[in-house]
Amino acid sequence: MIKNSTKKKILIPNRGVIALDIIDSMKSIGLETILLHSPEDSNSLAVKMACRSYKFLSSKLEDSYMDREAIIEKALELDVDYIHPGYGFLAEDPEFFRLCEEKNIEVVGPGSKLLKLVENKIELRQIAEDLGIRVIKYSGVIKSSLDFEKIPPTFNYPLILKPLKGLGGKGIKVVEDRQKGEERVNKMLQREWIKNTGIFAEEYFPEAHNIEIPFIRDIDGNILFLPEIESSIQRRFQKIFQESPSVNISDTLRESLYEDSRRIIEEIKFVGLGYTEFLISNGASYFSEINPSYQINALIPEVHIIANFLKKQFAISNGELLHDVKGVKIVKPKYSVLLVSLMAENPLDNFQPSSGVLSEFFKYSTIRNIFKTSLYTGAKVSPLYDPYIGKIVTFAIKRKNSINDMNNFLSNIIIKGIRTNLNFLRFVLESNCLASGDTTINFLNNKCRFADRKKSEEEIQVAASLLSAAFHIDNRKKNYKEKLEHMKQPGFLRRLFKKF
Amino acid sequence: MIKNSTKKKILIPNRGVIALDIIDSMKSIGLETILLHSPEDSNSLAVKMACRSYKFLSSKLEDSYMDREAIIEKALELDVDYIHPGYGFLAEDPEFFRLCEEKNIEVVGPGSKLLKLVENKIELRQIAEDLGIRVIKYSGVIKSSLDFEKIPPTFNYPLILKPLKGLGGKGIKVVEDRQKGEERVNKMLQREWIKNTGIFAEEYFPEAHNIEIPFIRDIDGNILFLPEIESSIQRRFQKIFQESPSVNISDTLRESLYEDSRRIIEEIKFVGLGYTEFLISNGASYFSEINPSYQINALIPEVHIIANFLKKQFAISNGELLHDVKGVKIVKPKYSVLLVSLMAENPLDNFQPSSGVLSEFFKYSTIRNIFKTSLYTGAKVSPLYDPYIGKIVTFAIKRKNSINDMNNFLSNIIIKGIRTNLNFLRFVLESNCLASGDTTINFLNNKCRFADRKKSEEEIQVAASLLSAAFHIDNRKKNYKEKLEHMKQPGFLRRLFKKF
Amino acid sequence: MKYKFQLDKKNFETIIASSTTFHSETEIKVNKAKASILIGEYDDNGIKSFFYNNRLYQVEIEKDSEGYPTGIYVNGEHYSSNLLKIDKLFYYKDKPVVTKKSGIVKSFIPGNIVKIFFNEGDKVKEGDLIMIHEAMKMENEMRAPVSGKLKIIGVKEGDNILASHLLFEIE
Amino acid sequence: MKYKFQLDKKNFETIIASSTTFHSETEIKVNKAKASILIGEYDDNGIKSFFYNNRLYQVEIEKDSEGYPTGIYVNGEHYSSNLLKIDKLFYYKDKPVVTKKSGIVKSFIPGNIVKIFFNEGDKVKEGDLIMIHEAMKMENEMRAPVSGKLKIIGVKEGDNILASHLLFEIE
Repeated sequence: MIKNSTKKKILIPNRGVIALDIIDSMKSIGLETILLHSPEDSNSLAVKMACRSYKFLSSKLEDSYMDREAIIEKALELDVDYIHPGYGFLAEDPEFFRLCEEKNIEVVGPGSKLLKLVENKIELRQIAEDLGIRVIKYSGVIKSSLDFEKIPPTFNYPLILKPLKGLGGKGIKVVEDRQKGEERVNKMLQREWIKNTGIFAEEYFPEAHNIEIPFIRDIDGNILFLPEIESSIQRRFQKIFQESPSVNISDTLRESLYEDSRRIIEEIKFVGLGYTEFLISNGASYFSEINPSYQINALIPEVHIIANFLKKQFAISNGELLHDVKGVKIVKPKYSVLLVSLMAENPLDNFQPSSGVLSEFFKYSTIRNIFKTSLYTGAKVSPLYDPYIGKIVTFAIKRKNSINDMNNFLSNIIIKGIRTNLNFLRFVLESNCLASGDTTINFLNNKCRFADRKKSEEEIQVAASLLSAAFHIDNRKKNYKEKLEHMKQPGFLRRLFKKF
Repeated sequence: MIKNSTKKKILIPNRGVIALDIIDSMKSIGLETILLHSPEDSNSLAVKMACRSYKFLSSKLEDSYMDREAIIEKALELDVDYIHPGYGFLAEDPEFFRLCEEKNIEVVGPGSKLLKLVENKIELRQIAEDLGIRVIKYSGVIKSSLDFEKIPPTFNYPLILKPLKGLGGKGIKVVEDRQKGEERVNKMLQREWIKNTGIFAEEYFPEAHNIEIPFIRDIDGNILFLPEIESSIQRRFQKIFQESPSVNISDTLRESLYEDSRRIIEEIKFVGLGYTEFLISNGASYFSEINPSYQINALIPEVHIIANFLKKQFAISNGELLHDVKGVKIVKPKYSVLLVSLMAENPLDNFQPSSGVLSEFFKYSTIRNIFKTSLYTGAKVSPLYDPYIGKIVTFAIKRKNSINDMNNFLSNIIIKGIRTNLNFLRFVLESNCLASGDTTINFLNNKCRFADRKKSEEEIQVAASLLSAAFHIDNRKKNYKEKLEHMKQPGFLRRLFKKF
Repeated sequence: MKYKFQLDKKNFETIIASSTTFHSETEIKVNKAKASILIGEYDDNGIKSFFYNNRLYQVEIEKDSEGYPTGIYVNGEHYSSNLLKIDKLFYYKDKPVVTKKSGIVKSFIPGNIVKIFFNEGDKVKEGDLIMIHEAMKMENEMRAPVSGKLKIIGVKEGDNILASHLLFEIE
Repeated sequence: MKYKFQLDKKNFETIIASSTTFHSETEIKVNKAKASILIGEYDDNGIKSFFYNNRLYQVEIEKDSEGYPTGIYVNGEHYSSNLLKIDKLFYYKDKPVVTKKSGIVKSFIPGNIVKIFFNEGDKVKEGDLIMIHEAMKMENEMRAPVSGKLKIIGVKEGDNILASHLLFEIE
């Protein structure tokens, strides 16, 4: 069943789950999906699913998924109609968007100007402040330890140091006092990618909640607001567990978050799919930033309204209007939606990333949950890339049931060949402070430490039996091998080992 | 994360997807799931997922999943609280239920008496007729060619011959005229399992639609009706493609179907989950039978109300009442829900069943579809069992989009090692008479014949290139092997073949 | 090298440089048309997928006892083939794609014989229902492919048989 | 046979009939307690799962260079072990589970060195941030496990390194 010819073409210079999502969504609306992938990703599921795929010459990030020129060159050569940058990599890169606009290539996103504005977290907060919106107390740009000393003593420690133009949690550090701060600033400023643009500091609220408001705004200025997402539970500033709605904000606070969001995105004339992000501390909200691209957690609002956000994002960025939204529409949540991030890392060894080939992979999908992953039996988890390997969503009317369903779903997953955070996630799901909704930014540091988990006598005894049983069999094999090699009966040997 | 001890236990003497569904659902409500499986199914996904599992001694059906005594014996030995017979096998067997009731084992289902009544398709129709409900014209029991001759000439051919107590499509035959009918009856009566209970004949409507009404009735007599399912598209009387709601019945007809269903199930005091089945011909409805157990297509109503029907069935059969249903509640469909059956059979070779080991298995799940399957890379599809290996549901507001999503979803599935009906399903989804809703019982015979599909020049040319390329490489390998064996350089040989 | 063969009744001639392994993108000529081919995945069992003009195709090759291709599955679609000629290096005599109807019927899959309607020696007409072979819970009606005399019945009722077991032979 | 070993710091003694292969359900004694064990799945790489009292457990065995078990993953949970004794047939000297802190630090995974904050010869305190090793897009801060003098720095900034490459050594 081959189809192609006069289809419109979309180029996808990305990998992993987001690449799969884009391929699947764009195929289903009749586009020809053309993947650009690194040699390292040659056997990825994305390559299997894409209509066509072209290989970068190198797997180095800067020569593949981050290579603006190479990507645009290929786009022109293949005469594609669109580029979807996906998530991460160049998805929020103003320069990439500028170059595309220069070459009249439609790239899905809010455009270079807006990305440039949003990228500078200090400017953005100034805009918010000018609108009278409370923001987290932040410093000016820090490009030297001198700049750091200029931070007024009114700032309360701990402080959090962020690269001015960082993506995700990369490079972010928390410092306890001024002296540690200076040390850290010096260290950070020795890094090329940080030095040029600089750092800024803001007050750190370990007991705060992290809240995101997903929204879509069309060219006429109509806004669709989706239920807020609480993404407080983070490790190394990576979101591990997210839920929507949050159980930690009142209706009045919720309304003010929507109102603040509306004013900011209208002020900067944001068109497309995005997220406003706030910190909530002692019932007060502080605006922190805007995520201007399709995020991992887009699956949450997708479930709330059972719609495909990549298709919506694509339509909006092509100048279409939101369906039956005039002015501002705020979606009320029907379900408690949970999202966990499956990571290839070993919780038992300080969450060190784990790479390798999947020797086994089983799961069982049922109603009321979705498991998006690039894993398959035989797939290679590469050390070159982010250990993020999948996301799982469950939803139910009651939060309690949603948590229970998620735990049950994870219990049905078997992954071998790499270490994952599966059991860690189950541990989090079973913790009391999650059940009670006491989810704050320091959750994993103070409230729920995996290391603390004690194994039961029974568990250890089972492990002991299994270990000796396995070792016992290996020994029998070894002994037979030796014996038989003496006896020089390879035939017998072969017959024997069929059993094992 | 081991949990057990004082949990209630449920025994599951079944296999495949239904076993997985039961294990998953019952685990999630805190039961300990104990699987009984045949030696043939030792590496099945069900064994991996069940809390505990015990193996039958033999894989012969009558000595395993159909062995009433062995199952009940095990249930007593393990002191289980419940048995869930699942689907097929003993799920509708009055004798099995009677034995369980005798031993005071709670078995999930409507009870032996009711099953006995429903099992006899002639009695059931008499009850319906007494209620003034139109039924398909049917004969009395046929246990000899003499009985067959008694069929009055008022019966219009073609006739359909059914074993009085058959399950699914097994043994059902259509005959064009009286003479063919006699031949066939003689043949059928030579079969042990048919001879004892006999056959009956009914008029056959090739242009009719097959409609099922799923319902749940609790002990207080409250009834929850779900949107009707059209399951007309069948091959060998196996349902291949099903949709809900049907596009072929008017609202007035729909209401009368609900009304007829209500009267029948109230008359026979059905308690539990079931389906009433009707034929629709020229706008008139004819009651045919009741399916008294959880069916493959339960996934459709589950999607309509986003609820787990195994949990509901379990609750009802434990005497709980339907939530917020007083009297009769009829659910209105929000979505066009489609369901296809994935079969291990080769459409290109008269749909002969295909067994073997899955060498590759990829799929990609996204929002708005669910793929339930017992397949995994390395799984064995056994020749001993039904070729049904999975079911896929998609749903969308518009039927058109739902069909498109299904086709797109199937296009992302790769299965190797066995033949499947994937491309056949895609062919059906792309056919015009499906798009126009012209779905009748003879759909696959008259309207949409797979064999007719013509391959494009391009497709054949691609195949030609790939074939010669593959053959070319094999030859090179072969030649090298020969050459090198002469050269006696196994080392070199090994180095060389790393490449392949 | 030059390959001549039939595929779905059409004649093809493909030209591949004899050193080609397709481990890097290479050109192939099909009836004069040019295309690029690259191996996608492969393992000990052989090629699993090819890139053809940058499109990935899942392939499974069917071979006869001598290892010559008799067909190919491309993305699950089957094409029957008949190799005619491989330039100078090899040469095979033509193999017809369809052999003439034989009276020999074998089981295509393991299963059991639930019913036999004739005895050895009986005369049968083409299309007669000879026996019912149940596999994977489906009743497969084994009918006479030709008219003639039932020379051999290779099974009895209740037999559990493996694949390609002789069911009956008509002469 | 009798196996004596430590598991998660606890001592265990298991008894297994020496002929046992666990291909059929067999009894095992663990610290006097009895249990039934049966192999679930296995392949060339060894055992993949066991039934223990009819419960299926996914197992992955960790071994040292000599092939002696140093740990086991059961359903993804890790248990470190230390084999002490195997009745008369074999005998191994004790191996301590935790070796004393060494000053040698190696990479645990392939990646690249994005920053080094010290030079060879520098004095460093335990916990000092010596270098940043980026792998899987995560910055891993390699700190001094002990105080002392930086004897060797095995990498330079920008190096792409494989797993267990020497990063630095403190003496």
